[in-house]
Amino acid sequence: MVDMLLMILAGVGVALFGFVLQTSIAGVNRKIVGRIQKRYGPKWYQEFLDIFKLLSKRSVTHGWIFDFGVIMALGGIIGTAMFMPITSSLMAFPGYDNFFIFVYLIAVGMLGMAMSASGSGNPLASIGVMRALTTMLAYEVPFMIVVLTIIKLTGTSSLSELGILQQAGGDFNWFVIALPLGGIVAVISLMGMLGKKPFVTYIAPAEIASGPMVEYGGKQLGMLFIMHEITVFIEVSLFVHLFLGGAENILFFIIKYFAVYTALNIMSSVYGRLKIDQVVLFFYKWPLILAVTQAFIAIYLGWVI
Amino acid sequence: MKEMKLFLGPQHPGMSGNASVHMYVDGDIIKRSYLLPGMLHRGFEKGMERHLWVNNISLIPRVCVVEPDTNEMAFAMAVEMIAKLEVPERAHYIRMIILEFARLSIHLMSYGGLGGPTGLYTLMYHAHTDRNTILNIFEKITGHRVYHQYIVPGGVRKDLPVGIEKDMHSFLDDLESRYEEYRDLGINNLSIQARIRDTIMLPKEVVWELGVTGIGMRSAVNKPYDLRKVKPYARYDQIEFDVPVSDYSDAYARVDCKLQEVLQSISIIRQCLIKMPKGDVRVPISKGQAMRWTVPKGYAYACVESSRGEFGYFMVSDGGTHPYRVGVRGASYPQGLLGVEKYLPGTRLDDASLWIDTMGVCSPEIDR
Amino acid sequence: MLSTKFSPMSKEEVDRKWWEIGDFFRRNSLWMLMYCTGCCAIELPPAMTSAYDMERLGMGPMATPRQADVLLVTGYLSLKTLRRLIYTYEQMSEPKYVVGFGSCTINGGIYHDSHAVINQLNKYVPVDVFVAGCMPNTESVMNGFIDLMDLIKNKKANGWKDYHERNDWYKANQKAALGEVKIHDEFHE
Amino acid sequence: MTNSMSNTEFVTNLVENQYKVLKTEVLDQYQIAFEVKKEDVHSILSLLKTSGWIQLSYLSAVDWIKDNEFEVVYIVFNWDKAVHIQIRTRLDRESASINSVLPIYPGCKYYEREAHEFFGIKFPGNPDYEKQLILENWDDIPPLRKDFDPRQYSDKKFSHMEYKNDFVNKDGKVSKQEAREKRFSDADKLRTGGKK
Amino acid sequence: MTVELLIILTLVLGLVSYFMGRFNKVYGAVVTIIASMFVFISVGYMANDILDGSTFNYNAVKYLPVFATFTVSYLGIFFAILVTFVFAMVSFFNPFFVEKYKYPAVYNMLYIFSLAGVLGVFFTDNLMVLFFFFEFVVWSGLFIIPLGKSKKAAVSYYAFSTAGSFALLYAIFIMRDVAGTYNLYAGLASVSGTTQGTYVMILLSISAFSKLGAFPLHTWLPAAHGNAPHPFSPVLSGALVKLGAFVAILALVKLAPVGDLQSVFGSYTDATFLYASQYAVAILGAMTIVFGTLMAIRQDDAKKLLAYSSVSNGGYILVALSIGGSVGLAGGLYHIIAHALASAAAFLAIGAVSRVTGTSKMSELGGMIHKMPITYMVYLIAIISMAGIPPMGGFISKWLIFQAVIDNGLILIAVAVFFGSIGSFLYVFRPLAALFLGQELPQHKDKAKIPPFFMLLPMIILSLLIVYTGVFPNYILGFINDVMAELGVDALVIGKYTIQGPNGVLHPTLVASVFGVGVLIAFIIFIVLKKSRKVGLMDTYTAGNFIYTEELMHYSLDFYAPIERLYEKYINITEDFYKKLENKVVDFGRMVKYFFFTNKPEVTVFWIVVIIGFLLWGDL
Repeated sequence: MVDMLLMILAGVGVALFGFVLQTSIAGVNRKIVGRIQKRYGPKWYQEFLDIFKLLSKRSVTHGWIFDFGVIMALGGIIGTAMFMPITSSLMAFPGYDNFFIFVYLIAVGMLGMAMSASGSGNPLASIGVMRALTTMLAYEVPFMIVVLTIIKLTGTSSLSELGILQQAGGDFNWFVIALPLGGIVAVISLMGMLGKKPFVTYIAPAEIASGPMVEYGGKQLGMLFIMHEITVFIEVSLFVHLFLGGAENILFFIIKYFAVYTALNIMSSVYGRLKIDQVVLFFYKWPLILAVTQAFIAIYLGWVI
Repeated sequence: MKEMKLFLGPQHPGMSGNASVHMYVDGDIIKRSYLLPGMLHRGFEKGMERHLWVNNISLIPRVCVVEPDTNEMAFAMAVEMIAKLEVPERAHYIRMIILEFARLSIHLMSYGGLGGPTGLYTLMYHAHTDRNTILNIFEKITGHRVYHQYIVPGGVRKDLPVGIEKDMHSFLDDLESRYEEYRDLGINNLSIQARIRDTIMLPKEVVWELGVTGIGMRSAVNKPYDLRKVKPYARYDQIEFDVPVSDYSDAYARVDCKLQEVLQSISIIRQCLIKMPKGDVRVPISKGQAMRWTVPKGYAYACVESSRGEFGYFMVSDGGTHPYRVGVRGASYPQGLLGVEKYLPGTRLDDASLWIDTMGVCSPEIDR
Repeated sequence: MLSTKFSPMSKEEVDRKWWEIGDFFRRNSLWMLMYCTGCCAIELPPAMTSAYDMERLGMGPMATPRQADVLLVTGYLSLKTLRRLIYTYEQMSEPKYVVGFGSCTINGGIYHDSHAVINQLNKYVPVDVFVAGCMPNTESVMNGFIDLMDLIKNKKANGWKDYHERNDWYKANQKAALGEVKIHDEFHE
Repeated sequence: MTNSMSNTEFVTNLVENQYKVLKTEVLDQYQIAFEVKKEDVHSILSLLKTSGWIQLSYLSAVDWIKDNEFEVVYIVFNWDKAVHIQIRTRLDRESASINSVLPIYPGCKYYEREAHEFFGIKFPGNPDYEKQLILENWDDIPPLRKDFDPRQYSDKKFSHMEYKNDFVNKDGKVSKQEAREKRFSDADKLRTGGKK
Repeated sequence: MTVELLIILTLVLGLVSYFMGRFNKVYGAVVTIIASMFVFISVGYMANDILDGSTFNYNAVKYLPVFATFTVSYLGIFFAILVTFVFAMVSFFNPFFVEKYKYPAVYNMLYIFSLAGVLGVFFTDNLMVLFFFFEFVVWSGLFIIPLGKSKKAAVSYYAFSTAGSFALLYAIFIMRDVAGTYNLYAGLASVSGTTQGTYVMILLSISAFSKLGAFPLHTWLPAAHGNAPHPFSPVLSGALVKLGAFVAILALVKLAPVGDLQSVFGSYTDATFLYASQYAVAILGAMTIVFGTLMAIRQDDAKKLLAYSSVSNGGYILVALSIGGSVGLAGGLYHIIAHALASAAAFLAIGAVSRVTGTSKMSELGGMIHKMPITYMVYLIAIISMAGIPPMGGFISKWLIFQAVIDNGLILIAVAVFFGSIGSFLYVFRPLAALFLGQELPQHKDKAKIPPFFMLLPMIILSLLIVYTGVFPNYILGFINDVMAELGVDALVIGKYTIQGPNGVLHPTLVASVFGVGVLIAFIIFIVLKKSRKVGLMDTYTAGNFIYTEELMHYSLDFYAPIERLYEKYINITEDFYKKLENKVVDFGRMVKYFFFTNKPEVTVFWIVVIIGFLLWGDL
């Protein structure tokens, strides 16, 4: 029982670590993107200021589902983050860091947010949710096919074990290199997952006035910001563990994490936003073909670099 | 219920300016839509009747905030037409420089504005950086960043400051050198092309039906229908420049024409700087103190090629100290009101703000 | 911070302390509402972009009133806009601040005798900071924001409280100028 | 531009040969104005449209209150011949009404709506010219008529700024009220150009 | 009590309910509750006894003809307990809906008759008896469905069911031919692995497909489910469709798969291959998933949407059963449970809404949550399970199915499976957003209220069970292991709380409790912060404009318009095919009528005599 409590405390610690890490890195990234846009950019801790400011405001609510959805969203995401291994040996619940738990438990958070947004009674929010779900339909399938390849090749779906397997193969024996087509697909899918342009159709301020977020203010928005930061932490960490060889120690983890997130941010800062059906068509064209090709040559032909 | 109602503006990030598009949407297709204008109505036409001729000089740039100089020019031309004034040669060239800088400024702004609806904020930041340089040049010439009150009936307010040519040249060279970069970042970007290619069409028939002018028309009819060419004012007949045209009237063609006009404007300014003679820059419009200026009886309609098309002032004078009636033809009036009602329906919701943006709908000149 | 050793702090004091902490966050992260009510909005892009880079102060544009902290009334307000402005202001979550731009919001400016434009903004909504000028330079715009931050720091940016306390007065003024604030017509079913 | 004079001549011939024109005014080589009777407006506009003046640039009105008349102005433009043509006609002020030119120029829809809103001229044939467009809940006579005084309206509806400190006159000899009245009378003087 | 007695008693209760219903509609409906509860409890006792190793002979036959033999197998118990439970839960809804039918007494009787038929199918070991009860269920359904909205739906249901029944009949004849007996197990064992076995498998598959609504025999299902009376839709979807799964297990597990690909391709690669028949069924299952998902996304009627989701979930069951193995089969069986519970709960929730509003069209509803919060929660839990999200039962089964798919490296099947899994998220969310959330529409504001207790009770029980299956699946998995042992498949490795898949370990209890901890933390954050101000639903962001009509602010029609547009041209292929087929049949009928049934009776008589003479030629 005490063991269990300690593990859960450790899990909360992981979630908190993820939040702090991602929020700081997001602040730094805002500065980097600012430099691309020929300006200074905000302070590196601006994201913290924003979140705490939002939490300090007096907000409005549109009924109990509006609040309940937010709680469910944040709760689901915190719960998901608690399973996340930080390095290949440091995690709260060893042995249970199954890939599918992340993919599906994250969906609880999404569902909570979608519910809450629709519960606000604003059609723009519902449109935003519709677009978010449609985008999810687009990027998830190619990504899952790539992960299927990895799991089929290694015989495990535990993130930490996958990390250890990659590290055991020597330097840079990462799946992003071993499965180059799959690596490309994973990067593109990750951009979709993180809601980076050109795939961020669901926030689209100019079309639907920031979509699902349209009715949020104050603490609900603050909690959704926290949720967003932890979601990004989960998704980027998934990529690091699955494709970049996990992490031997916490420093490597932070470096890899920072590199992935910054690279994606820089890429996305020179793209515009596609339309939602263009996103779906895009993902079901090249990434899916590449992912299936990769899976075939890796599983049936055994060609792995 | 078959439809839901969505709004684009006035308080909406996708709407440039304070106007509202009411859209009835089924799924994501707009079924009916109306523009609700009037949020920027200030009673300009009434106000001008109540101001002296000289006071109107400070009033008219405020008609359209994004492009004050064309207002000044059209007003000045209308007064000059009624009063039959001959403007000094140098003033014509200075006016052209100012107008072309204004055109550069607004083309940069609206090209950067393409970044808003499509989410390419980097483009917006870059374009606004360059526009800010233009505003600084304006500040050096006129003392104001936005409302210059520089082109006045009878010429321009004062001569160009000494050494401003250097600033202008360095800015123009800089802009020209980064022109290709702008194209690569904006309309050559595949993610932007996916949004503006083969969509948001403005075919020829629609152009004639609505009475759209400017780039919208030129990109559809493939003829150089530019007032600077068709009925040259100032000294545009002595300057060599091309009018970019196209016959495939999608949003891409319009943005492309806009970008090509940037190059033309750069060339016009350079030619003006070379050809500009020395001399006076202003003649008084009538005798006596400025407060007692009068303009003879008459009607005039003066129009200028603004960035969005024909921008005209209809002016009636009864020979007094005030204009008797001034009417403003906003360049985006046709596509803004009738176009939104008739041709925005059928568009996707995603494209609505891009539609407004690439058609060049500017609400202050609709409302006045 | 909370020294409860000898004299426990009263509830008011604790609230005040929390409020001060909140103020620190609020003034360093002012989100403004993208509502271009008039022509002074044209000087906002330079303030936002590279020339002055508002984001250094933690300010940024926001899409909807629920998310925003600062309402920028950029210039003259026609009656039509005022209706929507009041509606938008009431939708914002508290604490909220208003910055009035240009002489038009102070006394009507160049449109003081127009039939469509109101003369004095702070009769209808409480204004915390005015930025004078027609149009105000970008420098003065930025200065106005810094002033607002100082006001928040000194707890003087209390317009939103005033709107609660003197709500009847504001409502009466609105009614006098506008008739009804929320109109029904063919555009608004 | 050798043939541009012939453009205006062409227009003059075109219109004057077929219709009785009250007054022709050649403003410059690119602009010409015809004053015609109300009945001829539509046929002249149809003629011009078939002759290439396909763009309606502007439509508005002028309030000649002394003659108790409105003057409606149509400005059409031909991009190939580059002549702006003003067609002006006078209407009785009390029952100002002229048929819409919607069948000829579809683009006139909102111009007519606006002219009705600001002058009160009726445009039968335009389906919804009577709806309010720019103004909202307007409760006075149409504002662009000459007998409408916007200052009066503004003073009635919108309170003006009350200055706590009187910056005009600090010693208190002249009250605020007097100072304001003096300013107004000065302004009135200016408005009439100094002539009493 | 023996199975025989149970069936007879059920049939008698059906007649009782009919006469009771003639006397008083509500009392007749109450009899259905008593009857189905009685059957469920009896089956439960039976299951308990069997698990304890009782020696009581349930199979004895006293009153029925001799050939009607029964065998209580684990598989039969598994299905029977699930299906009777769904029947029992749904029966609570019957009294509240009797007003809406033209013939309430008939409805009640047929409801119980179909229950009896289902029992017969699951417990008999005689092929002809199986066929008889199979038809019994079909005919009961045939007469119930037109009591709802559409008569055409019943015709289409009958057409496809008849196709399935005839396929079953031919399979029975082949087995009888080979084995020489009508015994189910002997028949299946005798043909397994032979050429006749292939035919039997195909025919049984057709039967299973038609009952399960799998591609390409799926078109009847949405029409029937969507148009059936509100309380019968959950039975159709949660219980009767599972007959198809039962037949599918007979065809896919009891019969050895055919077409050895490993020996053909195995030498070229290290990868392992399944049998060709497994691939074929899995691909059809995958197509079912994709078709069901795409069609469900398009629907406007919430019940039709759920019906298509049943199609899609039937695809999952087929994929799992065709892959087989301990993980696949366990996943399939668990998915049968999870889907039965979830779809019954979801249908009941929609039914509860339709009862007060009179419609189940999403474009006409909105904001029901404000008056029916418990119904909303029931639906929410059901769809979380349907979308396969922890901590609900659907996650366990989908996890197992994913493990099986990945372990066998079925890439294209995986595309469909993942697509269906995310797609289910899309379509189940739609009723949630359009029907329960969004603006509260004025026309339903007064009518909507919390349903009566006896309607809430089954919904709440179902919801709790859905949560239970998601948090503590191991007891049920233990039972499934027994079933699989009977079917001759290796058991799934389960610990006290954990499930061991080929690629990893799942600890559902841990997942659920960690999720709970997360929600608790979020709740604490929420509660310590400043209280929010409550505003109305119409006080929303409208870009500063004013709007007063709720309907104009409610996004419900064409919800997924952008994605629908991508495939709407291609989606109706099967419908078009059947429409063409129907036209051909009608044409043929006209031709027959033209030739044979003319105005002159003597011609008709002549042809009848000729045909009878032709048929009797050999025998005379």
